[in-house]
Amino acid sequence: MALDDLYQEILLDHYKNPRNQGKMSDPDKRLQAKNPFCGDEVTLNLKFDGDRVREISFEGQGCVISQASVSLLTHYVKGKTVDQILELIERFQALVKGEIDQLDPQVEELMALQGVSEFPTRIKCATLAWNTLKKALHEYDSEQSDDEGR
Amino acid sequence: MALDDLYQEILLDHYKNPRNQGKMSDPDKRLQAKNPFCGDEVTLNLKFDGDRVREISFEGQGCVISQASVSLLTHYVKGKTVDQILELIERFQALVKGEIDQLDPQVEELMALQGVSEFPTRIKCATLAWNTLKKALHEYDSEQSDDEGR
Amino acid sequence: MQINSEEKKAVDIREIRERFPIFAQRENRDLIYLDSAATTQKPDSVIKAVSRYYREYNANTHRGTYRIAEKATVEYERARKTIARFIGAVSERQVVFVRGTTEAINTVAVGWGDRVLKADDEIIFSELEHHSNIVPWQMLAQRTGARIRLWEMDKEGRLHLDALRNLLSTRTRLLAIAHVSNALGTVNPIAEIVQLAHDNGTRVLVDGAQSVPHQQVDVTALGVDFFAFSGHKMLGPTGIGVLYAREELLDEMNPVQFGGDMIESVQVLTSTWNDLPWKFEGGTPNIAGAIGLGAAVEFLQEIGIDAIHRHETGLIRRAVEQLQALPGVRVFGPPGDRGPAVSFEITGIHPHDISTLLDQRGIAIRSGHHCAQLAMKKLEVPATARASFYLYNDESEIDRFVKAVSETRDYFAKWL
Amino acid sequence: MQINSEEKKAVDIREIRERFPIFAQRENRDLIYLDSAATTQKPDSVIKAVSRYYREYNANTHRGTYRIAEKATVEYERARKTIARFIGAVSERQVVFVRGTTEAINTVAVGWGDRVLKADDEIIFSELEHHSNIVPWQMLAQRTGARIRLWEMDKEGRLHLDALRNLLSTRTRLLAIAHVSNALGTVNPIAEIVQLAHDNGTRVLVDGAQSVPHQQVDVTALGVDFFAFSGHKMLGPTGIGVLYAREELLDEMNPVQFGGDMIESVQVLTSTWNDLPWKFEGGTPNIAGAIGLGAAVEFLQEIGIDAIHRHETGLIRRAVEQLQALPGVRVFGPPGDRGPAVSFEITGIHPHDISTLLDQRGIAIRSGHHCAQLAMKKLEVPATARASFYLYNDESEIDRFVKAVSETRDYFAKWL
Ligand SMILES: Cc1ncc(COP(=O)(O)O)c(C=O)c1O
Ligand SMILES: Cc1ncc(COP(=O)(O)O)c(C=O)c1O
Repeated sequence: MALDDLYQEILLDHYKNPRNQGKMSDPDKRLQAKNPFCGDEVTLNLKFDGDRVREISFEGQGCVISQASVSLLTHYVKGKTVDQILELIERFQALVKGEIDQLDPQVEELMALQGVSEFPTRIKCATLAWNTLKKALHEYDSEQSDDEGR
Repeated sequence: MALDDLYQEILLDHYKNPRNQGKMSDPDKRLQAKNPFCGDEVTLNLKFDGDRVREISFEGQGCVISQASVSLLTHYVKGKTVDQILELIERFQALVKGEIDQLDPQVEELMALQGVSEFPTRIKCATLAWNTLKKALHEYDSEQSDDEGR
Repeated sequence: MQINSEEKKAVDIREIRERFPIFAQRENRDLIYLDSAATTQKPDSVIKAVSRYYREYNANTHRGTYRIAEKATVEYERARKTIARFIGAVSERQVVFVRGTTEAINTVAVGWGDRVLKADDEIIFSELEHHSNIVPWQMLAQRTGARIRLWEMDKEGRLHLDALRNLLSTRTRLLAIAHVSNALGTVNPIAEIVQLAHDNGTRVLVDGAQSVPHQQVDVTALGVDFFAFSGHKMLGPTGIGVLYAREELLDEMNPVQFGGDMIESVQVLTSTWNDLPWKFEGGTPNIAGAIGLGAAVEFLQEIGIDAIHRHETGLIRRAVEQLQALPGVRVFGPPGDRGPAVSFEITGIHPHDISTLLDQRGIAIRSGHHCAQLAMKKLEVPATARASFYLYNDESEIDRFVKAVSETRDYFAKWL
Repeated sequence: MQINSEEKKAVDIREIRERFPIFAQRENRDLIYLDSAATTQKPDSVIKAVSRYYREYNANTHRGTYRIAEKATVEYERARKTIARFIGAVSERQVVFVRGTTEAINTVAVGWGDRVLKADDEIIFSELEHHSNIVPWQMLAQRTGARIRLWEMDKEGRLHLDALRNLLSTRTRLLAIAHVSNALGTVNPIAEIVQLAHDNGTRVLVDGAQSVPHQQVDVTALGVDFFAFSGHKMLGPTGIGVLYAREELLDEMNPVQFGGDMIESVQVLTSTWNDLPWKFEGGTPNIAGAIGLGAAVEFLQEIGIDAIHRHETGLIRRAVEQLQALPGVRVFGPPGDRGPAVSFEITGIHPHDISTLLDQRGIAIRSGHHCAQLAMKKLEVPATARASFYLYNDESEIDRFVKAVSETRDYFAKWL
C-alpha cells in the first residue's frame, strides 16, 4: 500500500482548502459527533428545502482524511434529496470498508478516499462525518413528523 | 508420597473416635471458623482457670485430617497455660507447613500430621482448628483486660 | 472409543486428545482429568493463538494507527464476531468481553440492577445457583431495598415450574437462573422459564457457564435477556468471558468500569460513553484472552458441539449408572438427563479424603461445596465429591474412575 | 548500543532484543516499536510461563485437591509474592489481582469510596490524569454527592505543590494522582505529595501504570494508601494488573466482585467474605495472566530496574533534544526529567497523519488524546503524536524515528 494512494492530491487540496467550512446562522438541524478513539470532533449544520438539503456547513478540525472527507461530503450533498443522500452514504461507507470499488461518475472525487480501505484504523476518520449526517437526517425526519403529528 | 504417610492409623482412630467432641454448657469462650474453600466448619468451646485452659470441646464435622487434627488439639491443649498453647500452635503450624520436622516428645502424636506438609491443599484442613484456637485465646485475652480496665 | 452414529459426526477421542498438550506431558501420563466443570484443558490451537498474539502482533487495540495495532484490533473484534455467531446473538454489539461469568453477572447487578430496581421489588434466584449468581443479587437487594425470593429445588436438585409460578409477582423484576447446574448437573428448561417470566414482565439472566461449553445454545431463540459465561470452561484462556444482553438493555444499562476506551469525551465533571459494546469495556481488555476464546470456539465448531454433547451424554450415563451400582456410594442430582457432572459421596468418608485418594491414582476430581452452599444445605451435606467430563474424556477413564471410587471405599473400610 | 557505566549494571540491548520474539518475526524485521506506554512487548519467558501453565498444569486454583491444581495454586500465589516484593509491599495480602489499572481504580472508587465518602466531601485529581483516574471519581461524586476539585497543571504539564496546598481542605478525602503521566511524561513527587495529603488527613491513590514498569517503586517508603498498575505495560500479559493498598484499608473496604472464591459462607439473604486478598478476587481469576506477570517481574529484576531506568533516561533525553531541534516540531511536556514518553506535533499536520506516515516506515507511535482529554484541552490541541520507549529500544531507533518525523514534515510541506 503506497502512501500516495492514501494521501491523494485531491484530498490534500480539500484538507488545505476545505469547502463549506464554518458556522451557519439558524440551521434547521445541527449535530455534533466525536471519534472516541482520537477525540476528533465534527459538527454539521443543515438547512432544508422540503426534502432537499439546501445548505450545509461543517465545523471542526481533524486529520487529512477526516477533513477531506467532510469537505467532499458537503460538496456532494448540497442540493440533493434526503433519499439520494442516504443512498450515497451507504455507497460511500461500503467503499471505504472495501466492500465495493466503484461509485457513480457524478461523485467520482470521492473515489480518492478508496485508499482508506487499506488502513483499517483510519476508516473511522473517513466515515465519522457521514455517520453523523445519516443520524442528523434521521433525527430531522422524525422531528418533522413529530411536528406534523401535533 | 505414600498415602499411608498421610492417613496414619492414629489419625483414622481420632477420626473414628474423636476426643472431646460435643457441646459445652456455659463456655468462657466459644468461637466458630470456616474453611472458605471447602465449607467445613469447626467450633471450639473453652473454659479457663486463670491462664490455664481447664476444659475444651469441639463441634463440627470434616475430613479425616481436620477431625483428627482438632481431636488431637483438644487432647493436648487441656490443662496447659495460654502461653504454652500459643507456642504449641506456632510449632504445629510450622510442622504441617514443612518448616520444621520435630515436635516435643510430650506431643509426639501430633507428628502423625507431618505428612500433610506434602499435600499443600490439605494444610488448611490441618490448621483450621489451630488458627481458630489462636484467635479464641487472643479474643479471650483482650476481653479479660477490657473487664479489668473497667 | 468412538461414538458410533450413522449420519452424525462422531468424536474420535484419541485424535482429540492429541490436540491437548497437557495429556502428552510425561508427568501427566496417568492423568485422568475429571474436573472440567471447574476449568477445562486447552487445545494446542488456543495456546498458540494466545502466544501468536504476543509473538507476532502484540499491541493495544482500537487506537493504534500502525500495522500490528490494526491486526490486534481486527483479531480482537473477529473473536467477538465468532463468539456472537456461536451463541446465536443477533449482533456482535451484544457481546461484551469481561473476565468471566462472575464479572458478567456483577456487571448486570450494578449496571442494570442499580438503575432499575426499587425498594420492595423482587429478585428470584434458585437454590441450586453458583455463588456468583447469588451474592451479586443479595448485594443489589441490600443496596436498593429489593427483596430476595428463593426458588427452592427438590431433594434431587430439580426445579419445578409450578414453584416458579407461585413465586412470580407483580414486583418480580429479575429471575437469575443457571442453564445447567455445576454442582448437580441439573438442566433447566430455559425457554419455558423465559416464557413464564416474560409473561410476568420479569427479566431473565441465565448463567450459561455450564451450558455453552457442552451444548448448542441460541440466546436469541431462548429469548434470554442476559446471558453470562466463562472462556476457561470452554477450552479458552483464563481471565476472559462474555456478557450477552439484548441490545436495548445494554443501551439502557450504565457502564460499570470507567476509564480508557469506554469514553466518548471527558470533561472535568462529566463524561460521555462510547458505543456498544465498548461502553462496557473500560481499560485495556484481556486482548490475548479474547483472541484465545475465539480460537476455542473455532475448535468446538470444528469438532461439532452436537457431537460433543452426544459424546458427553454417553459418558455421564455410564458414570452415573456405575456409581449408583456401588454399595456405600450415594449419587446426588436428578434422574434422567443431566449435564456432564456427577456429585456423589461415600458413606462415612469426607469428600476431601476421596479426592486425595483419587489424586494418588492420577484422577483429578473436585471435593467441596462447588460454590453452591445453598444446594449443599438442602442436600444436608457439607460437601460432595464431583466428577465432570468433557470431550477429551473417554469411557475407559470413567471405568477407572469408578474402580478408584470403589477402592477408596475399601481403603477406609478397614478403619471405619 | 550499550550504556557504559563503571560500577553499574549495563543494559545490552542486542541481547535483550533477542529475548523478545516479536522482533525476530520476518514481517516485523523493520519494526521500531515506540508505543510501550500503550502496551509493551513480551519476552519469551513471559509467553512461555503463560503457555507452560496451559500445557503442563492447567487447573483452577485454591480448591482442587489434586496435583496440578496444587501446582497452579502455588504458582499463582508465588507470582503474588514476587510482585509484592518488587513493589515493596509489607505483605502479599496487599496485592489484589485485577484486570489492570482501570479495574484497580474502579475497585477503590466503589469498595472504599462508596463506603467512606459523604455529600460535600472532596476528591482531588490532577489535570494530567488518564481517563481511568478521572471518570471513576466523577461517578463516585455523582453517587455520593462529593465534589471534584481539579489540580491544574501549567502549560508544560507540571503540577505545583503550592496549588495542591490551596486545594486541600478539611473535606478532602482523597487525592488521585499519576506517578508518571502517560501523555506528557511528567514525573510527580509522590513522597512529598503523600506527606502533604496525609498531614491533611487525605488518602492518596497513585496511578502507577507508567512508573512501576520503568523505575524502582517502593509503595511502603512512598507511604501511598492505594497504588494501581497494569501487567501489560511492564512486559506482562494482557488482562492482569494489581491493586495494592494498605492492609487496614483493604480490611475496611467492601469487595466489589461477588461470587466464587471471595466467599466464606453463603446463606439465602447474606454472605460473609474470605480473607485478604481473596475477598477482592471473586470468580476464577486470570490465572495464566498472574503467573505471566510474575515471570515479567522476574525478567525486570534480572535486567535490573535501575539499569532499565538509566537506559531509558538516555533515550528520552536524546529524543527530546533532537525533536526540539527540528523546525516546525513542537514538543510538549516538562523540561528536565521525564518518563520515557514524548508528545509532539508538527505544525499544520494532524497527529493521525504523522502516525500513518511513520507506520509506513515501520515506526509504531501513537496519535490521539492518550486518554488524557483534560491535558489536551489545557495544551489547546485536539491530539498529539507520542513516542514512548522501553528497555528494548536503542539509540539508532531514536535517530531513525526523528529522521522519519522530519521526512513527514517534508512530505506534507509540498502541499500545505
Ligand atoms: C497513566 C495510566 N493510567 C491508567 C491507564 C489504564 O491502564 P489499563 O488500560 O491497563 O487499565 C494507563 C494506560 O493506558 C495509563 O497510562
Ligand atoms: C454455574 C456456574 N456459574 C458461575 C461460575 C463462575 O464462573 P467464573 O469463576 O469463571 O467467574 C461457575 C464456575 O465455577 C459455574 O459453574
